[in-house]
Parts: sequence; C-alpha cells; structure tokens
Amino acid sequence: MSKKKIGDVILDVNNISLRFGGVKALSDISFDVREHEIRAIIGPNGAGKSSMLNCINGVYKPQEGSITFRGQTFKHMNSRQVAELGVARTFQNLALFKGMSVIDNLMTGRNLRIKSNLLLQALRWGPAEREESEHREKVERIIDFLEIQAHRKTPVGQLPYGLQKRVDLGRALAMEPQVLLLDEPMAGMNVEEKQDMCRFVLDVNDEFGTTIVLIEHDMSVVMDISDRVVVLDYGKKIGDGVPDEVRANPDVISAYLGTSH
Amino acid sequence: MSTPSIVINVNGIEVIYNHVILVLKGVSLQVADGQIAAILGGNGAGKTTTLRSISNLLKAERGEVTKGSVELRGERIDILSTSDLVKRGVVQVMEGRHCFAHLTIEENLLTGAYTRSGKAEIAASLEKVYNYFPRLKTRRTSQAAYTSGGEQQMCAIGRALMANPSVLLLDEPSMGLAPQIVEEVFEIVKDLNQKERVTFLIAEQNTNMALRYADYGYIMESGRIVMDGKADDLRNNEDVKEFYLGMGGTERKSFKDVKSYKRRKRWLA
Amino acid sequence: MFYRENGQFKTTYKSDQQIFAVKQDRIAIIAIIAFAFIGVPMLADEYLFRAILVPFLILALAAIGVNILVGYCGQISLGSGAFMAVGAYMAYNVFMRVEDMPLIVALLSGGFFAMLAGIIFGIPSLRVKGLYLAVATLAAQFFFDWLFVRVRWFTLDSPAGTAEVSNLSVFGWQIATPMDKYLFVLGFVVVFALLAKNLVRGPIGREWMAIRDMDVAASVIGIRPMYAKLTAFAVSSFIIGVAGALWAFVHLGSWEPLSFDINRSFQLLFIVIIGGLGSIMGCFFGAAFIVITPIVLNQLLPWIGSLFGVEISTAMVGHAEFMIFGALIVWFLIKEPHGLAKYWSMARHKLRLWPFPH
Amino acid sequence: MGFFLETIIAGLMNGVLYSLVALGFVLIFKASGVFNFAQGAMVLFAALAMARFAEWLPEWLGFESLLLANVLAFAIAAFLMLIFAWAVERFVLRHLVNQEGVVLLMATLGITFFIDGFGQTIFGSDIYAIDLGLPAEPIFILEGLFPGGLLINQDDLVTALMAMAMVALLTLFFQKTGTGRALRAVADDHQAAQSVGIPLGRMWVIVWFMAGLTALVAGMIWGEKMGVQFALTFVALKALPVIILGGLTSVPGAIVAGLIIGVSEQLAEVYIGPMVGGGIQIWFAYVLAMVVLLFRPQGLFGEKIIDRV
Amino acid sequence: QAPVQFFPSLTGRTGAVAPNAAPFANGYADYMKLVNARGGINGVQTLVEECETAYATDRGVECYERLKARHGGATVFQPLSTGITFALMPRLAVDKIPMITSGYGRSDTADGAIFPWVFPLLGHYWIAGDVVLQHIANRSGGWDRLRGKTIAVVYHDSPFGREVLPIINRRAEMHGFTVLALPVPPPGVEQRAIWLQIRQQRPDFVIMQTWGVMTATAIRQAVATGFPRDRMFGTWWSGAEPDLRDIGADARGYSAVMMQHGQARDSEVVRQILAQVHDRGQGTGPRAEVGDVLYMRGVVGAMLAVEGVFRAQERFGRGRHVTGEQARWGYENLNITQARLDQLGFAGVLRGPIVTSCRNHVGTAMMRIHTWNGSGFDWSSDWLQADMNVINRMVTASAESFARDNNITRRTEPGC
Ligand SMILES: Nc1ncnc2c1ncn2[C@@H]1O[C@H](COP(=O)(O)OP(=O)(O)OP(=O)(O)O)[C@@H](O)[C@H]1O
Ligand SMILES: Nc1ncnc2c1ncn2[C@@H]1O[C@H](COP(=O)(O)OP(=O)(O)OP(=O)(O)O)[C@@H](O)[C@H]1O
Ligand SMILES: CC(C)C[C@H](N)C(=O)O
Ligand SMILES: [Mg+2]
Ligand SMILES: [Mg+2]
Repeated sequence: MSKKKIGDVILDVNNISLRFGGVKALSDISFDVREHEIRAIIGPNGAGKSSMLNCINGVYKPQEGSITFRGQTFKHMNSRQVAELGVARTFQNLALFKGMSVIDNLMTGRNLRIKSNLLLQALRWGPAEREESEHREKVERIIDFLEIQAHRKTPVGQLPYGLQKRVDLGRALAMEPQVLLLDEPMAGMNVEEKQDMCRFVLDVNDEFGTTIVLIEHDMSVVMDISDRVVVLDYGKKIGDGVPDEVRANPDVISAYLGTSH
Repeated sequence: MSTPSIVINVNGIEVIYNHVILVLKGVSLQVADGQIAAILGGNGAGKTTTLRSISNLLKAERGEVTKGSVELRGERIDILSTSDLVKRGVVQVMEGRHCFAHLTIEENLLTGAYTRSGKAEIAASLEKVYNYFPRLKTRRTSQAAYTSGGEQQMCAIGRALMANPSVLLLDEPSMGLAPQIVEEVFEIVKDLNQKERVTFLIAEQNTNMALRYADYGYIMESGRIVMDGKADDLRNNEDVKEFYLGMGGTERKSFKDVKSYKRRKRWLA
Repeated sequence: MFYRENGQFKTTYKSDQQIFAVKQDRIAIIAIIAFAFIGVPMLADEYLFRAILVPFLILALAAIGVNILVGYCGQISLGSGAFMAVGAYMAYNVFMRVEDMPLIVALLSGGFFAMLAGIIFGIPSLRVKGLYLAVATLAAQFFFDWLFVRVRWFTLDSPAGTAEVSNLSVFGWQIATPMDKYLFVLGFVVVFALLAKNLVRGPIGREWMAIRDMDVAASVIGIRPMYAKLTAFAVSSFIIGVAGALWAFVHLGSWEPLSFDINRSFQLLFIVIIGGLGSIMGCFFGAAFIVITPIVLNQLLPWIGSLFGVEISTAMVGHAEFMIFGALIVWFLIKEPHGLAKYWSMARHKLRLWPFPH
Repeated sequence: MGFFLETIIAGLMNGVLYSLVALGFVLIFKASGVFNFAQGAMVLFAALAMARFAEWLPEWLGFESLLLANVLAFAIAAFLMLIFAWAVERFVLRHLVNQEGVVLLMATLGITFFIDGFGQTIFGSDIYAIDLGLPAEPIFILEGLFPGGLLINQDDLVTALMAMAMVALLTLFFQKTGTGRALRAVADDHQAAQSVGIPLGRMWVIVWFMAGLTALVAGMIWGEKMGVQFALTFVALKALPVIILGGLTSVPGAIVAGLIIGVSEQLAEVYIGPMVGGGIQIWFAYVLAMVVLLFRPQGLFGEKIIDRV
Repeated sequence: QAPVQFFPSLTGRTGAVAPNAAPFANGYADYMKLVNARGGINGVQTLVEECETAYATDRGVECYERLKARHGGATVFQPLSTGITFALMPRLAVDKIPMITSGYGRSDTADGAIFPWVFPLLGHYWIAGDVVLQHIANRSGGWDRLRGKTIAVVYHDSPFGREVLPIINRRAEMHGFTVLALPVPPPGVEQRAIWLQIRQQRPDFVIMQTWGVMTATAIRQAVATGFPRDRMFGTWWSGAEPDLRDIGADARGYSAVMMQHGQARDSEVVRQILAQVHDRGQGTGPRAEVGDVLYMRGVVGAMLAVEGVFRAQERFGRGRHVTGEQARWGYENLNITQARLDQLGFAGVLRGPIVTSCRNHVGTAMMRIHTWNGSGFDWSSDWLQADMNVINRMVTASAESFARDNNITRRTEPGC
C-alpha cells in the first residue's frame, strides 16, 4: 500500500440527506474520496450504503446536500451526466441485462463513446463498422482480464451468480471510469472467488489508477484492501478513517462489527 | 448411538435445464433427522439446483429431473407440489431473497404462515421472528421492495420460519448480510436445530461459517459431489483449507497478497 | 455436412461481428434469399402469391417493426395496427397529392409519418410501463381508426372515405401480376430485415435491450431512456408504417381503416411472440404460422370431415378453426415461451453437439 | 341543465357496467399477474350459457316460470364458469408459471379464440335474449323542474343495483377471507409464493371462478340490454381504459375509474363530439386514461410501480 | 361429364356478423339447390362452395383467391361486405370475374362504363337514401314540407355507413332540411350519447344506416330515450328480423326501405325451396328462417347470379358452362321481365323488369318500405322509385373522378 500515490479529493460528498417518506435513509452525510484510493463504506444492513451510491449516481435525488466531483458541484445530477463524468458502478442485486450475451452487456458500457448515427448503424458501413470493432477490442481485453472468455456469447441470465457479478464489474470497467462504485461485489462468493475478485479490484486500481468506492460486508476483505473506511449506521456516519482506526472505534464495534472481531 | 433416520435422500439425480443444459450429473446426498448439512461449492456448482430439485421448484425454471429420485422420509416426492412439501414441513428459502415486493414486511411474514391455521400460534411465530430479527420489526410496515438487501434477506428467512418447518433448505442465507447478522443467522439455525429439532440443508459460499455450524458437509463442483465428510474433518482437510477457507498453512492469507498466478485447484472427479 | 463452428477461427473482430457469424448460416441465408427471389417465382401459383406469400411477407415486415419495440426495447404496444394505418393513409396522400410521386418515395414517406405518430404516442412510455403502456397504446389504435374515417381530407374527400390506388410502377416496371407484387414486397422485406438486423445487433440495439432488461441500470451506464425508447418507437413505427403502406398499396389496393383495426395489432403481437421476442428471424416464423395456420385449418377440416364421410358446415369449420388456433397458440406458449426462433437456435445448438445429446 | 344531468346519469349507468367488467380483469391481475384479455370472451360465453339454458330448461323440464328458468340457468352458467376456471388452470396457467407478462397476455388471447369458437359451437352464433323481466320504457321525473323532465331508465337502476351488490360482495370476500394477501403474494412472485406453500393452482381456480362470476353478471346485464351476441365481447374493450385508469390492482380503482370514464366519455361525446364530427367515444376513454397515466403511471389507485437497484 | 357452373359464396357465419350474414348464405345456397332440383341452368348444374370471411377484409381476399379458379372458374362473387368489395375491385378485371354487390359497396359502380365488373343490382345506398327520404316526404305531405325540418342520420362509422350521406346531403340542399350526422363506432354497442343528443336536439326523423347489433342497439336506445319508432327509418340492412325479434313490440312502427323484397314466407319460391330442398333434408339453415328478409336477400342474390348465366348462355351457348367474362356480359344485358320473375317463383317478391346496360348496372330503382309490427314486417308503402335524375348525376360525377384518379378510360362500346 506504500507504492501507490493517493491524489487529491476527486469526489466530495457534502451533507447529504435523503428521506423516503418517513424513513431517513441518510442524514447529513459527508465524506470525501481521493483520487486513486480504495474507499470502503461499511455498516449494518439498511444503514444507507446503497442509497449513498444511488445518490452519487443520480438514481436518487437527495433532499439536501451536494456532491462535488472534480471541483464541479452538483445538487443532484442525472445518471447520464454522472456517467459522462466518468463514474461507473456495479449493483448489489445484479442489474445486468439478462437477455443479452456477456459481450453485449459489456458493449453497452461503451455506448457513451459511440459516435455513428442510426443510419450508419443500420447500414453498418464504414465508420460504424470500424467503430464497432474498436470497441469490441477494448471489451475483449476486459473479458480476458476478468477471465470470462468461455462465456462470451452466453446470455448472462444463464450464468451462475458469481460470474454474473464479474460481468457486472466488466460492464462498469468498459466505461473506462475514473471512479468505480462497487456495491457488495463479493457477496455470495466463496473464498477462492473472493480472492479472484479482490485481485481484479486491486489490479484495476493499480493499473488504471481508477478510484474505487467499495461497499462490502466481509470485514477481512475491507480491512485488507481498502485505504480508508466510512462507517454508516441508521443513515448516520459513525466512523471514518484508515482500517485500523475504524476497527478500534467503539461505536463501530458495537453497531457493526460485533465483539467477536 | 443409533443411526438417526434419513430425512432427505437424494439419489443420483440428473437435472437438465431447457431440455439442453445438463447441470447436475448424478448427485446423491442424505440428510439425517436433526442434522445440519451443508452443501459447499463454487459458483455454478449446482447447489441451488440441488435444493430446487428437493423442493420441486425446478419446473418454473424450465428445469427437469431426468434421472434419479428424491425421497423425504422414505417417500418419493417427485410428484408432490411445493405446497404439499411445505405442508409436510419442508420449506426452502430461495437464493436472491424473493420477497413479495408489494407486500409489507409483516404481510410477507404472514404469507409464510399460509399453510398454518390458528391465529394465536401464528402470532406467536411472528413474535419469534421479530425476536430473531429486531430490524424487521422496525420496518414491518414498509413495502419489502423498499427495504435494504439485508433486510430482505432477513425477511425471506423469517418468512420461512413462519411455516413452522421441520426441514429448512437455506440457499445462501449469509449473502449480503452484515457480519454480526450472519453470525446471528447461524446462531438461529443452531437454536432451531437444537431446541426444535429442525433439520437443515444449507447451501453456502461462506464455507468458514457453514463448517463451523454444520454437522456434515458436501462439496460440489460442476454438478457433482466431489467430497463429503463430517464438518470437522472437512475443516481440517488441507485442500479445503486452501481453497475454501483461504488459508495457506495455518495463517489466513491477506486478500491484498493474492497472487495473480494463483494455483487453482480442480478436483478430480 | 456437419454443422460445426470448429475450424472457423475468426482472426478479426470484424469477421466475428458479421451478421451471420457461422459460415453455414451465411450460406443458408443466402440460399434462402436466392430461392425466394428465383425459385419461388418459378414454383408458386397465383393463389400462393396473393393469398399467402404477399401477406406473409408484409406481416413479417410489420412484425419486425413490432419486435424492435416489444422484443428488443421491451415496450409492449397494442397500437401497431394504427401505425400501419398511418403508413397506408399518409403514403396514399403523398402518392395521390403530389404529381409524379415515385412509388417508393411515397411508401417510405408513409413510414416517415408513421414514425412521427409513433414518436408522439411513444411519449407516454417515458413514464408509463408494462401493461399500462400496452393499454395506453390502444389510444393510438382507436384514435387513428377514427381519424381516418372521420377526417375526409385523408381520403381525398371521397364520399365514402375509402382509399384506392392502382397502376403501381417503379422505374417503368409495372407491378401488376401477383408475381410482380411478390417480388416487389420481397425486395422491401429483405432490405428492411437486413437493416433491422444491423440495428439490433449494433449500439442502438444494445441500448434498446438494456432498457428492456433493466432500465435503471441502463441509465446509470449513460443510456438515456428517452432517447432509447423514442428511437425504438421511431424505428419500429417507421417499419410498421412502410408495411402498412405495402399492405394497402400492394396487397389490398383499396382499403378502409377496418383493415388496420385492433385485431391487426393483436395479430402482429402474436406473430412476434409465437416467432420469438427479440428475434428478427422469428418474425418470419411467426408470420408464417399466423398466416398459414388458419388457412390450413380452414381447408383441412372439411377434408378430414370428408374422410369420415361427414360434411362439416362452414360455421362449424369456422368455429373449430378458432378453437384449434387458440389451443395451438396456448400450446406453443407453453411448449416454448421464447417462440419458434428458440427452436431454431436449439436445433442449431443440438446440431453443434451432435451426436451427443448434451 | 336537465340535459347535462341526464348525460351524467347515463354516464354513471354505463360506468357501473364498465366497472363490472373491469372488476373481472382486476381480480385476475391481482391474483396471478395475468392481464386477462379473455374477460370479454368470458362475458360472452357466460351470457350465452345463461341465455340458452334459460331457453332450453323450460323446454326440457316442462315448466313455464321465467324466474325459475333464469335462476336455474344462472346456476348452470356459474357452474360452467367454475369448470372453465378449472380448465384454464389445469391446461394453461399451470404450465406458464413464472413467465413474462406478455406471454401470459398472449395466452389469454389464445383462450379467447378458444372459447369464442367453443361457445358458438355449443350455443350457436345467433342473437339470444336474456329476459329478466325488466321494463324498457323510461320514466320521467322532476318534470316540474326541467322542461321534458329528467329521463331515468328503470332497467338501468335495477342493473346498477345488481352491479353494486356484486362489487360489495367481492370486496367483502377479499377483505374477510384473508385470501387477499396470498393472492397479492402470488401476483408478486409466483416462485416465492410456491416456496411458502401457497398452492398456485387452487388460488387461480378461485380467482378465475370469481372473474367468471363477474363475467356472468356482466354478461347477464349487458345481454338483457342488447341481446346476447358476439358483439358483447367488444364491451370488454371498454373496460381496459377503466382498469389502467383505476390501477391494475385496485378493486375500488376499477369502480371509481369506471364511473369517471362512463361520465366523462358521455360528456365528451355530447359536448365535444359534435365539434369534431362525433364518434369520439371510441377513443376518448383511452386518451383520457393515457393522459392521466402521464401524471400517475400506476393509475389513480394502483400500487406504485417499484423501481429499485 | 356434365358441366357445372361454380358460384363461390363468401360467408360470415362466425363472429359479430353471423346473425345477419348466415341467413344470407343459407338463402343463397338453398336457391342454388333449388335451381339444381329444377334441372340446372339449361341443364348445367350449379355448385356452391363456401368460404368463411367473418367480415374480415384479408380473409375475404384469401377466400377470393382460393375460390376464384376452382371448379372451372368462379362465375361471380358476392362478398357481402363493403370492405371486401373494395379490396376485390382492382382484381376483378385481371381475373375476369364479375361481382354482384346488391345493396352494398360503392354506389358509383352503377356506372358500368367505368366499373365494368361490378353490379350493384337492385340498388345501392344512394338509392336507399333517396327512397327513404321520398317516403318521409310523402308522409309529411311533399318535399316542401321538409323545409326547416331536422333529420338525424345515425350511421355505421365506416365507408359502408358514410356511403348514404352524399345523397342525403344532396337532398338537404335541394329541399332545405337540416342533417344531423351521428356516426356510431362499429360494432355499435355504444349509443347512449348519440341518443341523448337526439333527445336533446329533437330531430323530426331519424334515418339509420346500420347493421347487426347497431340496429338493435339504436332501437333499444330509442325506446329508452322515448324517441318514437314510427319516425325512425332504416336502410335495408337495418331492417332485418334478427335484430328486432327480441325487442318485439317495443320496436313496433319502425320502418326500413327494402330492395324490393321483404319477408316473403308465402311466396312461390319459398314454397318450392321448402318442398324441394328442405323437405328432402337438404336445407342449409334452420327451416324456421326460410322466407325471412335476409334469407330472401340471399335467394334473390342467387337468382340474379343464375339469371346472368342464363342470359349469357343465350349468347354463348345454351347448356354450356360460361366463363366469368361471359357471365359479366350476361349481367350487363339482363332483361328479367315480370313474367320471368313470376315463372321463377318471385311473384310478389320482386317487381320486374330488371334491365341492365353498360350505363346501368343497377337494373331497377323500385323500392318499398316495410314496417315492424311487433313480430314481423308488413309493407307500408307503395312502390317508390328513386329519382334517377338526381342519382345518375351523382353517380357519373363520382365515377368520373374515380376514373381520373386511377387512369381508367370510359368504355367506348356502343351504348356506353
Ligand atoms: N434457469 C436456468 N436455465 C439454464 N441454466 C441454468 C438455470 N439455472 C441455473 N443454470 C445453470 O446451472 C448451473 C448450476 O447453477 P446453480 O444455480 O445450481 O449453481 P449454484 O451452485 O447455486 O451457484 P451460485 O453459488 O452461483 O448460486 C449454472 O451453470 C447455471 O448457469
Ligand atoms: N426507494 C426507496 N424507498 C423507500 N425506502 C428506501 C428506498 N431505498 C432505500 N430505502 C430504505 O433506506 C434504508 C437504507 O437502504 P440501503 O439499501 O441504502 O441499505 P444498505 O446500507 O445498502 O443495506 P444492505 O447492506 O442491507 O444492502 C433502508 O431502510 C431502506 O429500506
Ligand atoms: C354487405 C352488408 C351485409 C352490409 C355491410 N355492413 C356492408 O359492408 O355494407
Ligand atoms: Mg445495500
Ligand atoms: Mg446458487
């Protein structure tokens, strides 16, 4: 963890509050994410972790607060803007395009970069054809990286859960994001698979310098790979710091980790 | 000690999805009365499929048992419907939660008691579930779709408990749960097992947890059972240690240090 | 000859991205198209052309349009009949009102106006989903049915409100005989099918499918639901509109809105579902099934009756046809909810594995 | 003013009848997630059965009482609807567990074809009468208040009462029997419902039978008004905007929306129709429903459509 | 082997139109059987094959294609649907098959110089409209009395329904009455609003261009809103028993114009059909319905179809099969005298002569009105003749414009 250079703040969450009717999913949350770091968000079930990502993503519109991305401040953004700014994410409950093949799922990640218009696409002529090949090449690289070559053309709905999680990651990677939000990427995996997944996350972080925000319940993973950790509980922030600090924080222990750790 | 009677006996089953995809290639396993058995194995090994073929939920997925048989206390159950099985006390908690999205948490739990009668008993069960999962109680009037992933998982488990089962098939109960809740869930399993003699068959990725609580374990890979044995024995098996518990030698290896050229174990089967 | 992909290594992504990546498929498709253009005209008779092949092709074309919307983009529509009507009536207006209007331009402009109508009636899809949307699209169906009867301008103020065209020709080629009509329609269908295939397997097709499968996730990766849905409505209704214009100009020659009523919408949806949602090929299977089955039943039943020496009345044949057709549809849906196209791909899958069953 | 009131009354009467058909849709949708296009065909089938048995029974059994004939015919028709419900479950739904909405919808269209053909085969395709002995001539009230009086149809009143009774009964059934929750569970997730032991089959037979009963009542009333003939199936089309306006899953929604649509389309036809050449009733209800959906995508009373990642 | 003459029959025996279209098909088939029992057309046996269209245009086209070349070639088609008529018209010239559209289809096809293959024999909707108005005028005491009156037209919202409007509007211009046009969306089960409007606007008369359930619903609504039935007049498809039977006494007083024939249970031809067809167990439909209005329309349609062939045989060879093209000549040169009609058993049913020519594909414009008496129809007017001066001018103008739009040149043979 020493070699790597942590940069400036890239994403800054300021006093975000989010309510659903009576439920306060997030109250007044602030934290920042620095370029190139792996930032974990942990907390008990229902603490508001996924909601936090949804706010960053523009899926939810928080009632209060703002988010600053690379110096630009937004009250709330729409998803398209966020994507254009280079934020990608994966989903807790797998939000893959079930009817499409693995390749097509990853190719959707490239959609923002498609330039040819409908007519060219219909004719598949010249630039459209070339463009398609270029993107395909990028996507193939991700496929190799995630070691899912064998499943290229399988409809993702038919893949086992763990592989679907990988495809989900692949789709986010295909966007060549600067910030990658991962919502429990290792849920439902055994140790071997978690190791694989960690390797992917670390490699992405190292090789492309991608900033990563990670939600995860497996403490060993969080403690091992993250640079800093935010802890949420019932929509409130109860801890923030490097793993060892957080591990020692009594609030965090009582709310989340339990005494056995 | 007399051998306890076999509750679930899966006999060399073969399962095909969509008429073409062969997923289980002759799986056999037994669960004894009052036992906690675990099925372990990687993604796509066929754990879910095995559970589905026991609870007869395959058809809706266009899957079919083409060979072998499943018996419940010596009775073939291929022809029984899932609801018959629930009446006989066999309940499955499906992978991926499957809460009734438009129903509130409490309504979800109450549908779990569909096969039961007796208002008082149902109310008692509800109380029991709320005791197990206090978090559910606070969210009882919220529509299930709007609860967090973990809350939904609790709801799904709680719903199954509402049927007052004698055999519970749990498909990845720990998925998406916070560590202390995982612990709690397994404590509940132990509790039910010891106090109410509920038999468990658990498909789990969290090998560590599963082997701590289970009596017996099956390890599946690519649609076959490649290894089985007492939980303790499995826990001490070197291969299991390395590949399922993530321990090289005696120490747990840091996730940070996993090598890119990691050795992969493939069982010879 | 075996159906194998082995040995067909793709050295470029371009070649892997061909329309039909497997060589045998490519050959088969070319053979089918060649047969359709050369073989069929030599073999078929007038009845086949007029009563079966031409309606089959046009409905298949319309179904491609419907499939783009329903199968690829996941927006259920019951207004396809209306968009056919828009295509038919607007092509008619362009054709009749503009001096020396070339036929093909008129037909395409029918598609263009249908596209506009499609976009307008597609706007609710931005908010409304699923079956709600399906019923809402019925508004288009009933509105246009009404409009073309009511507003006489659309029928050139003809007293009864019918429209008719005659003497069709393209570049001096008189489209008069049934065979001409067949070839003319076939040309349209082949071109549109290929274009549609290109679209659905390209970037926009992926956007549509992404919206269909999981719209929130799609928007998170930067797909604009509005753009995706409205282009789907646009492309779909363009194709449906052209099909409607062909149906009116080439198949009927003279028509009223009743030719494009709600039953037409249902019929198209049937084609798409029986054929297979999200499959261009399926549209042809589905159209064949829907066009041919009733006709076959209608002719087969009396014949079966005569085998047993009973004369089955026309009414009885009609009713039995309905019953059997309905039962067949249900049976198909049960057997293969993914449609005939699924059999097609399953057959290919099995061929690949042959002689092993799995 | 008198005319305005008459228009509204006419609209309300129509609305009640729309609601009745819409109710059948809602029941089935609520319980099985099936958008049942066969509802119209069921109305025809039930009405045909009732009309024909009311005609045949006195012949076969040699009695004359109209009331007896109607009661017996109603019972037989109800029994046929039960068999129908059973058959639908046994031969169709059971095999389509867990399928997509469109597929189920198409299956019901298949069922429509089947029972259209089947009903006409057995019962014939002519026009048959259902005679409930209701008076057809209008009465005029408040003649002092409005010139020409306010026109009320007695048969409308009776049928509206019948429809309302039916609605009340159904609502009670669902509230009191507690089957309601299980039905909603089934609609949400077939597989999960199975897994908690809800017997899908039995549930479906129950709701299809209930829907069959509403179809029978609707068919009886419409049949009394316009004769039992194939055109009855078209009445069902009018129920579609009603259910989406009210919300696919809402029983009260079906009723309120039925009244709204009944009234507003009468007003539209009477007041706007003449300006655009008339006949707008055929699309007005749909456009109205569509516009409302733009603001409330789940209809007035429907459950919010859930969108979560 | 003996020659046969093939008469395809496009039927509507299923679906919404069945109650009205099935009797027509039955009458058509029965009369053909009667012709055979009488020894055929100069010895040529008739052959009927049915094909079910259920009133759907594309099914109609398929049926036409299926049957047109069967059994030595179709003689003449009678599609019994304005929509199918439209769709088939362009094909007739190519296939050389004539079409009889008695009482439906386009009115301007009366002009045979532009529509050589179509024969709206015995009347088209403009004639119907004109005669109804004449009847109303007569009852009111002359055309002048209509000035300032309002006549509502309740019509099927389709080309079929609208076809009657031009003549009514024409007459309204001529005689100064107001037309209240009230379209009803098919199939016509929804008419409350329209009848409320009628109740509000209080037109003096209502003319109905309806069919099937639309007729029945209209009358029921009239009853419900208290509009007097004796001020309601239908065109011929609106005056058939199946739609009125269940309304019974409530419909008493409602009238409809008839293409000459009405209910004809006592006629000779019905007696013969009963004796020679039904009594031999060969009847096509229910015996009780023989002689009803729509059944008779089938019988008359069949008679016309056969007489054209009979006429053609006179020119192209007695006792020989005639082609569609030859039959067309027959239909264009009909001269069915009263004596001939009597001989065929149509005494009291039809009024001769029916004479056609290139310019006149209708043959006669003599109509009568009949009125519902609670259980059946009675004649309630004398023979009325449409004003062919008015109508022919409209026909020619409309046909000319059709010809212009479709590049058709007027036939130039003598007499055209
Ligand atoms: N409905 C289905 N149609 C086709 N194939 C399926 C279906 N369900 C599962 N499979 C395939 O069956 C295999 C076994 O799947 P199963 O879900 O039983 O695995 P699992 O052990 O439960 O995995 P996981 O830990 O990921 O849940 C996988 O390869 C999967 O792709
Ligand atoms: N769309 C919504 N409508 C209503 N309530 C919501 C919605 N989304 C989230 N919530 C509520 O907000 C709270 C936080 O949910 P969130 O999904 O963010 O939790 P989480 O921290 O991700 O939990 P888990 O670890 O279980 O996934 C929960 O109580 C949930 O019920
Ligand atoms: C032909 C007739 C039966 C009348 C019919 N409505 C028509 O199309 O004109
Ligand atoms: Mg979460
Ligand atoms: Mg699993």
